[in-house]
Amino acid sequence: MLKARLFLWLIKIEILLLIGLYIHSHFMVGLREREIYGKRQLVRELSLTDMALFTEARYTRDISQADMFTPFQDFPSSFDHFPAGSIIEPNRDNVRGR
Amino acid sequence: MVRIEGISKVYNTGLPDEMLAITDVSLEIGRGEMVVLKGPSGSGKTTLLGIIGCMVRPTQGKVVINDKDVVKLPERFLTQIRRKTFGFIFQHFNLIPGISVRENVCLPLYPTNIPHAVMKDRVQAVLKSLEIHHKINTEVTRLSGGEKQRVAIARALINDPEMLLADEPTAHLDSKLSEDLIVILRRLSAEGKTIIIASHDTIVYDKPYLNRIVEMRHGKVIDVVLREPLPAIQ
Amino acid sequence: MKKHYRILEYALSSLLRRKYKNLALFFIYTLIVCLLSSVMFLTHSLKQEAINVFIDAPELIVQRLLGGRHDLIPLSYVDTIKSFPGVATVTPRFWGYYYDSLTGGNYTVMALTSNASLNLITGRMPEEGECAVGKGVAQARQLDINDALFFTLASEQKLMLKVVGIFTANSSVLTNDLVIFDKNDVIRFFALDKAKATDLMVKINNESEIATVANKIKRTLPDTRPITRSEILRTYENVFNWRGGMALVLFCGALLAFFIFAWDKATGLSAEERQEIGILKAIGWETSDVLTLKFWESTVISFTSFLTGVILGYIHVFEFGGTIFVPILKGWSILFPPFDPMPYIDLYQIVVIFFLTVVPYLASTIIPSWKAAIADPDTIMRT
Amino acid sequence: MTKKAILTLLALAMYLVTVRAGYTAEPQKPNNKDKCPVCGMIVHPHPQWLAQIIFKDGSYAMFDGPKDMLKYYHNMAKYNKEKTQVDISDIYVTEYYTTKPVKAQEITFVSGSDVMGPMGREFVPVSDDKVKGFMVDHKGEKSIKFADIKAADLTDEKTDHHKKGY
Amino acid sequence: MILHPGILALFIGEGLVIAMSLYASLLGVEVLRRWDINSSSEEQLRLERRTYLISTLMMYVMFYEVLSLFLYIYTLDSIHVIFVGAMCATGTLNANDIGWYALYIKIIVFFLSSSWIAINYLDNSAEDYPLVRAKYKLLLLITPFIVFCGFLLVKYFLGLKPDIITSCCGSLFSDESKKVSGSLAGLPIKAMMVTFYASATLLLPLIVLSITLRNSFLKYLTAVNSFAFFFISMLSIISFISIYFYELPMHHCPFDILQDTYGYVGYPLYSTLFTGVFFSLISGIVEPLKKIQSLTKTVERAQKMWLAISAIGIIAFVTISTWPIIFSSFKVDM
Repeated sequence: MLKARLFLWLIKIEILLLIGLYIHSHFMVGLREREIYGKRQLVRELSLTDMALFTEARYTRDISQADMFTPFQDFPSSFDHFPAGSIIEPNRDNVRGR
Repeated sequence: MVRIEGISKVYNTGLPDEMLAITDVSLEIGRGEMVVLKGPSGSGKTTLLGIIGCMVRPTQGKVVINDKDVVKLPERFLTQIRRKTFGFIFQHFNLIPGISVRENVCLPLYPTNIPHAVMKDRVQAVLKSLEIHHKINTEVTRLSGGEKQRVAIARALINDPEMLLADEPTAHLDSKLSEDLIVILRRLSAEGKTIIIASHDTIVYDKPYLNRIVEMRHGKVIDVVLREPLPAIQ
Repeated sequence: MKKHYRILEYALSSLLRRKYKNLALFFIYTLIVCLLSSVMFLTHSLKQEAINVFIDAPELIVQRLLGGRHDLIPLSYVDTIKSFPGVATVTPRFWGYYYDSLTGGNYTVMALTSNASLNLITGRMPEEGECAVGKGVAQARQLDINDALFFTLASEQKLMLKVVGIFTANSSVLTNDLVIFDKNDVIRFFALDKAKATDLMVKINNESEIATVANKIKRTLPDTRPITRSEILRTYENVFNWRGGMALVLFCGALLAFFIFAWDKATGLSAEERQEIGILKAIGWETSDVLTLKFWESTVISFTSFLTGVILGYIHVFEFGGTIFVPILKGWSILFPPFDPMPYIDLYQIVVIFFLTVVPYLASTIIPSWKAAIADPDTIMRT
Repeated sequence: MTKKAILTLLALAMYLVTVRAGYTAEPQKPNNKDKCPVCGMIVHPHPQWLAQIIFKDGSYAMFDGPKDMLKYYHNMAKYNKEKTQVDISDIYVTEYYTTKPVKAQEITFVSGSDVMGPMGREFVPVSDDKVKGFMVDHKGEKSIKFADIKAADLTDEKTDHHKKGY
Repeated sequence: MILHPGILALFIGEGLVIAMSLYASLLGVEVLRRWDINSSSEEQLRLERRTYLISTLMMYVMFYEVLSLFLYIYTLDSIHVIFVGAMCATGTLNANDIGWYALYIKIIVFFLSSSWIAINYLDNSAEDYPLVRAKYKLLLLITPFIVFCGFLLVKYFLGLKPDIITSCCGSLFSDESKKVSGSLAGLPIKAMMVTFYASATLLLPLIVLSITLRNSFLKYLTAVNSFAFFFISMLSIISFISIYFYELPMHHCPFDILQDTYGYVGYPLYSTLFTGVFFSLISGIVEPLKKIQSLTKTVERAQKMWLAISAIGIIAFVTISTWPIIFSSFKVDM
């Protein structure tokens, strides 16, 4: 029953590895807590509201500040700024509701 | 041991290629007998063997094995009977390539809950009795014809069945190996196993120690030659 | 148990017998799981980071809308808002965008709102005539501390600034395209109306009061749009869900193709396999045993691929910064922050990946397995 | 195990000593373990509701909301057998709009509003000048000073709402 | 609609399960119409082989239902952030009434499909397959539930909009809520505790007696009792077990215990309860099958095993729920 034993070992090792990675992730998060603290400080002191992930257009740069009209404004002949714009939904959330 | 009454088997009922394999066959085989089903190919030997071995369900008739009517039994229970009662030796050895002799021989035991240790001992014993114990870890495609045949027999014996069914066992062997095979079967018969061989090879059905020769033609039994069983060899 | 163990053993032999086919299957499967889990890990990590970081975002941002567009807000609103109970401070923000024709990048220009010293900056925060820049800007313009930086919009609107601070690389996700000026510089550079600001930042003491204040602002100043902190957080929650979902839709195509392949592999029962199952059934295997065998075969494939894929996905995202995705996500933005996501993972992610990959695969193998399992045992005798 | 226990005791003893020594009737910051003696809830996740009673010997009791503090105050025999109302130095509650600790006597409590504390309906502490606005914004029913709150009001409140509910 | 990976996974899974159960019942109809155990025709052989497919399909369906129940709640829990006012799965469920029905039906489907597996197991151990017809009729009964459950689930998630303002568990499961859930939470703790422990102490000896004695009445009694125990336990979880886990006297939510913060204790809690109740229920349900001669022995053997599992499940459930009551310093004012 060699193959089955080897296979079960492989599975066990992979599961252990996965658990190891899970622990590693917690460890890393703990280790980088200062970084998060620093970022929170940045957000607080510079009064930031958005991540600098996509700088193609206003509505992708400042997702939470954008309104429903923004996708139309930037470049008339283009519907969108690919790829960022195709992944980011125009922000319905803040406009409606209240 | 096995009683067959008025068995018929039709393949592909209702289809254009409907085929009558055997018609109205009755037969009774007692415990410890050694029987040959003789006849040209297409005469229904294999079908009859399949019916006896619970692999083929007859269209009509009754099959009684160890006092139990098996025709109506669902497949799940047929398999259990088959596993306990029969060992099969096939024309083409039908070993599974890519795995060792040991694994091939053990295969019938895999779906059971027999402990590993018991299984191990049994394989050793069976292979030893067939004198191919030294090849236990060899991959089966590396074996010679005779060795393959022995492994096939070992696999048939691993369940310690009451009955061995062999379908043209000598078809792919030369006469020397065929003789060897017959000797082995003879020995097993002497040990009390019921043996049924389907064959049209003279080497097989000319043997004096056969209890019965059933001759088949066009799906019918045309002749049954009965002989007194010989005393078991010591 | 013994029975399953032994059938597993045989299943492994049987998989090994068709080594190349199954290895190919394993690799494709692993690749798909790896890509899928990378997407999930990356989006979850960014989302989690947004939630952890923007918890300190302003409680309320008040924008003015004019004809549906964002417009400058009069500073006279400050006092109105300040008079509402529960409002601690109201601070005007001055910010905007600057297209740098030299590099083709878009910068975000912000005025300093406080003078606190920061951890994630080398150098210091700027005073009048100085600026602090994000890592991305610094790299694009090849800047170092004390270098001069020139901005121009029109003949009157130009600035020559000294770089006194550069945000550290690990803050890039927030600061990559930022250029921080002093307030007066921003007003001068953008030629802003003295009585107006870009928007107002409102601090509120009690969290339970935010919604009430927002409502009041909306009521008393109908041309404004208040954006609460919880809305910012929810935006990020939604965006990355959408993002994760978007990628999932793309991957669904790939998954489908893969399952069709798997189905094809399983249905196209070769004569050899049929023979093998015939033998097993002839020597005493029952239909359900063969089904168990097939179940183990697919389980072995799917579990090893799933585990390997998830592990590789983790390593890909958190050790190599999602190298595969960068070219896809980058598009034509010049300033794209390097990904160094925090390894936030959630068991839920892994459960979902399991449901998306293993469940459909197992389901797609049921009928083919059954078709194989019902093979007549006597087929081997008849051939 | 025992070693750990001894260490903990030691730390606790030292803590108490320092607390006693450095006693002022200043409002305290809750630590991670401070629990409300009335309901058993850990109080630090709800800083904007925090209420506390500081005793003359420097010990204190933290509550997850003014309602529990009032329950405690009006039934000290049940919750704290060693102390009576006489031993109390100061009572602090957290003002709703400023989220700063304020002495309970200097403030108005509003009941029946739509603002929910961690324990549901609350006596919301609002500074006197903002009571009117609060009553309008949050549909408050009754405003009352600390001294006027009777033990009966605390039980009444619940049945009141039950009557309304069904 | 919210395009969330978890929802997508549920959609795919639900679609597969619906397809599988529909196919299974289609095959089942044919088996019902043509089944003749006494025939040895090829037709009968084909039908017999179909039964393997049907039972395999149902096995997968059952496993899926078990797993997806947890995935469903887990997903609800993880998307609660999107809704204003939601703090856990309850909030997400409240966003749209259908969610609750989908949850109830999912639980029912889980019980039905596992009963089917149990009955199938018994039937397969008798040579004459005495339950074939009953089994496939039951299958035809289960399929609509599965389809309906999938339909509700899809309708529920499609109907969710991110800006729905919902109410959370804090307001639903509070004494002051006007809804049924509120009155559940407002149940007097002491009385509920007495009822809970009384019913547990009644049920456990009953199970033990059922294992040792062959009396049929006892089996029925156990089944009925365990059924009652299920509801009592659910009420107890809302009324007092949950608050001991949260250490919050006003927090009665039955879903928050599934969260990370409480060490996922809800998963073992609910799974032990479900296991315990299911196995004593099913031993009662199969009791009449003892009358069929070919099944008597198997039924008895299976009942013993099932009741033993049930006892273990219920003991584990009671232990888990009692643990914080005894060992935490948290005290509730009764």
